[in-house]
Amino acid sequence: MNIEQILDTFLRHSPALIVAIPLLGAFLTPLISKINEKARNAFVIITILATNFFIFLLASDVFAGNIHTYVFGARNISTPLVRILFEVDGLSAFMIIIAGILSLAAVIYSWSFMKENTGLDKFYTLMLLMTAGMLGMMLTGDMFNFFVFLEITSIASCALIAFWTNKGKAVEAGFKYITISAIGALFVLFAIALLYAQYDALNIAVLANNIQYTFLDKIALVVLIAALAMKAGIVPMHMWLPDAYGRAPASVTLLLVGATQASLYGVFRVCFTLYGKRLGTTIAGSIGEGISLYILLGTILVILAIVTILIGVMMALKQIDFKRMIAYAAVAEIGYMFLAVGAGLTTLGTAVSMNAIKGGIFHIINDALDVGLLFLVAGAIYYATKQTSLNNMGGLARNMKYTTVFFLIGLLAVSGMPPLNGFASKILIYESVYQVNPVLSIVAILCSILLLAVFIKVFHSAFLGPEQPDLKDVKEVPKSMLLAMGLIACIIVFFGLFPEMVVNNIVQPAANALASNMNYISQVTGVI
Amino acid sequence: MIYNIPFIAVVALVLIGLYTVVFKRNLIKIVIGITLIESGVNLFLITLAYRQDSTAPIWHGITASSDNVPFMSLPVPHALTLTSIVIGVAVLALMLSLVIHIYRHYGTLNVNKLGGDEE
Amino acid sequence: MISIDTLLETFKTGSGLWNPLVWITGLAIAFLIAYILRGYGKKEYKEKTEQTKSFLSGNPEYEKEQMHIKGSNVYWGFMESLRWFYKIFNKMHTGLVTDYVLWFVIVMGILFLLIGVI
Amino acid sequence: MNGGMSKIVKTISSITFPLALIYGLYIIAHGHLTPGGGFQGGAVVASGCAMILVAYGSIWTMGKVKEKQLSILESLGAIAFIGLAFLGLIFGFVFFKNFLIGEGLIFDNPALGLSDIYTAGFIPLMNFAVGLKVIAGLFAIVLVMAYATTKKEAKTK
Repeated sequence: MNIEQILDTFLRHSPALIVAIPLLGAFLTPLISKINEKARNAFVIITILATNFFIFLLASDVFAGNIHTYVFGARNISTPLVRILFEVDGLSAFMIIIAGILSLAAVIYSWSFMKENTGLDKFYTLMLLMTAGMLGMMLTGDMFNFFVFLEITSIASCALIAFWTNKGKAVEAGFKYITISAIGALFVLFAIALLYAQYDALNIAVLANNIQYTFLDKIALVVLIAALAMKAGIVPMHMWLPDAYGRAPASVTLLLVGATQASLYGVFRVCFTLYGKRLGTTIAGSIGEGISLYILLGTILVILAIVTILIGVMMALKQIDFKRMIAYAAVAEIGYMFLAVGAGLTTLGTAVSMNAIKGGIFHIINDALDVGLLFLVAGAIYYATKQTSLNNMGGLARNMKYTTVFFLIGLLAVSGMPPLNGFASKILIYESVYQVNPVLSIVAILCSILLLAVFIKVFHSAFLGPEQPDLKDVKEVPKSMLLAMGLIACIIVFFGLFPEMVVNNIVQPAANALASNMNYISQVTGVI
Repeated sequence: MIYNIPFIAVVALVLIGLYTVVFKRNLIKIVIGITLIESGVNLFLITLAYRQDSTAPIWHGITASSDNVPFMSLPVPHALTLTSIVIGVAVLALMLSLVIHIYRHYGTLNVNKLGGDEE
Repeated sequence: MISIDTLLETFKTGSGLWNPLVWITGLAIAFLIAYILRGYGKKEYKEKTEQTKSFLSGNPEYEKEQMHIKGSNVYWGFMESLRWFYKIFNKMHTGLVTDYVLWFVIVMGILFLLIGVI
Repeated sequence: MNGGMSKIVKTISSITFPLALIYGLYIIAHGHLTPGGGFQGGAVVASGCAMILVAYGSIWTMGKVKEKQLSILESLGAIAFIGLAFLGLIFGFVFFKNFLIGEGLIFDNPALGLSDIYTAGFIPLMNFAVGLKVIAGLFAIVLVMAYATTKKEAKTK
């Protein structure tokens, strides 16, 4: 076998391997940690690197225009479809790239950040499990499998949030998170059961092909959107998010950002693919006579998004705890994605819609990187000073030069300042949403300015100013943490400087996959 | 009519569970509420599997040619329910261990006395 | 691999365009001009006299460490003028897990009214 | 409570524990033929272990079984499960492929009904892997929980 054949074999099996390698690594970690700590850390990093290799192999092929399917336990898709099936289109490939980058940075960061803790073999096991769950949610083409991966992600992340069990608040945040996610996931299962009862199928493509938009389908749609939006942190169901983000170790928070976006992916998948064939249905009700479903759904998403952006930013402005503040800003950022995709949904089929969806999807990766970088900086400050409240900080820029630079990059990127990546996606959102409704765009820009104000507050009170007496001997954080932050910062600057290349090569296929769902359906069912 | 009773039970279980989670202030009761919702959803899945006069989906090696082929209920929802139960056990164990930790830190199980993380 | 032309392409947003490299060049030129203008400034001020001391409306100057404006004091006026807003939203953010679930049920109900009934 | 319950309870649970063990292992072994399988059988065995735990007290049990050993057993079970799936990739060219069917190695017949236990390819093996994981996992959870609560009592006294 020459190298091309090997790569081809790898490519064919990569959807399964992307989930299987972290899973295998997760269960090998407790055994390997018997050797010594360094071997375990290196093993975990190698596992994630191998996963990333397969992710990029798969993504590069999917972005070239192919849709990959992988049937477990059989060579080909057979009818009737009873097997578990992974289906990877542009959007899934885009999302797994995000998850891959985030998990790599999180694992590198944990090397020094978690060094002083005990029970780290369990920490890394859970981290790899969470990565596997996230990747599974993004890759799967089966509704029930989606639920299983959703639960794997929530259980692993809950245990990680409460990892610092000596802190009461952390345990409490973990309890809140598991309550919320258990209820959300159970309602998702309920909706899946409703769909299964009618169409005798669990595969997303088969369901999407058969869906009729009956009354039960409406209930399923409501439950799916509400539960997944709660997991994505949409206002007014966002309150678990500052608790969980604020109390978790920083590297876990980075992964939680990915988990939140996996739920966001779920919302988009449900709206655009699962109900994609019925988006043109006109509603035959007494009040909304003649409105098409896509306008109704898009309007709902836009309303949720505007509320999310406004409240997220306003609450962020008031926070004093560093990580809680970033968490509220992350809530607002999720709102931007909802806004763009919702606006794209209301004008489905036009050029404006395509630009809006492109902006929304581009913003997903930008938000993950920007907010993730800020969380890592917050973790670095906690590592160096053991403080979380902004009131106890000041003048940190004197001793933590690299961290300050990374924070500045994250600050400018997340608040949409040129020339970083946040600006590139936000200008796409502003301009396309303006054509849908100018008011939406104005609110979005205003809140973006407020977001800048939020982080200027942090920058001023934590990094600038005179040196505080009890922070005199603060040192720069260890190299592995700087490496993780630098990795993300480099990607941010690269995306900021060459946005057109990123949009053309990565975002455009994902937007196409979202806007035209028929390829996704016909790949499995053979119907065109 | 008799075949609709499970569905009524499903709705009742889910609603009782939601009521428990929303209005009860004891952490253990919240956990119980979540398990109630879970049993409701599991009952729903199991009910979907049942067809009138069907037997359990165990293959006895009887081929379709013989006369009295037993009419089986659907096996797929059973598998789904089983998976859901396994996940439920994990969630339950995790929640209870968190409750133990919370009780250690605060000495109370009352939600009102925890909360207040917001300033 | 990626050719240099694809990297330098201008980002088209459908109704406008955006090129970070041109923008950075412009920014660099602006900095250069500012630097040149700065050179024309006065140089003959006297150090360690009244001229370089900060003036705080006649109040005495504290030590540098106490002069730092803490996190909760930044944007004080903004918070004060929007007190009514924060009053409402502080009431909303109770921090109780039961309320979180209640919000979920409420949103599900509203969505059901919007999607299911209409 | 910490020293366990009365002698009667201890004796009876010692007698019934092997029964629970055998019944659970029976359910695991017949998982591919009858209702049941790795999880159900494992839960039965783990409940038997929990009975011993209740009867003898958590401190005594903690002296006999270490939580670390259980967690190693648990990861071994999980590794066996995923390893079998990977073997499917290597020998059957698809992940989770039932590669033992028709190979003449072990469990090589397709399902023949209730009569024959020597069937169903690698599904019995997977049942054993899951069973091992569930026994170790559930017992570890119950053990740690019981132990955690005893420490609390000792501290308050």
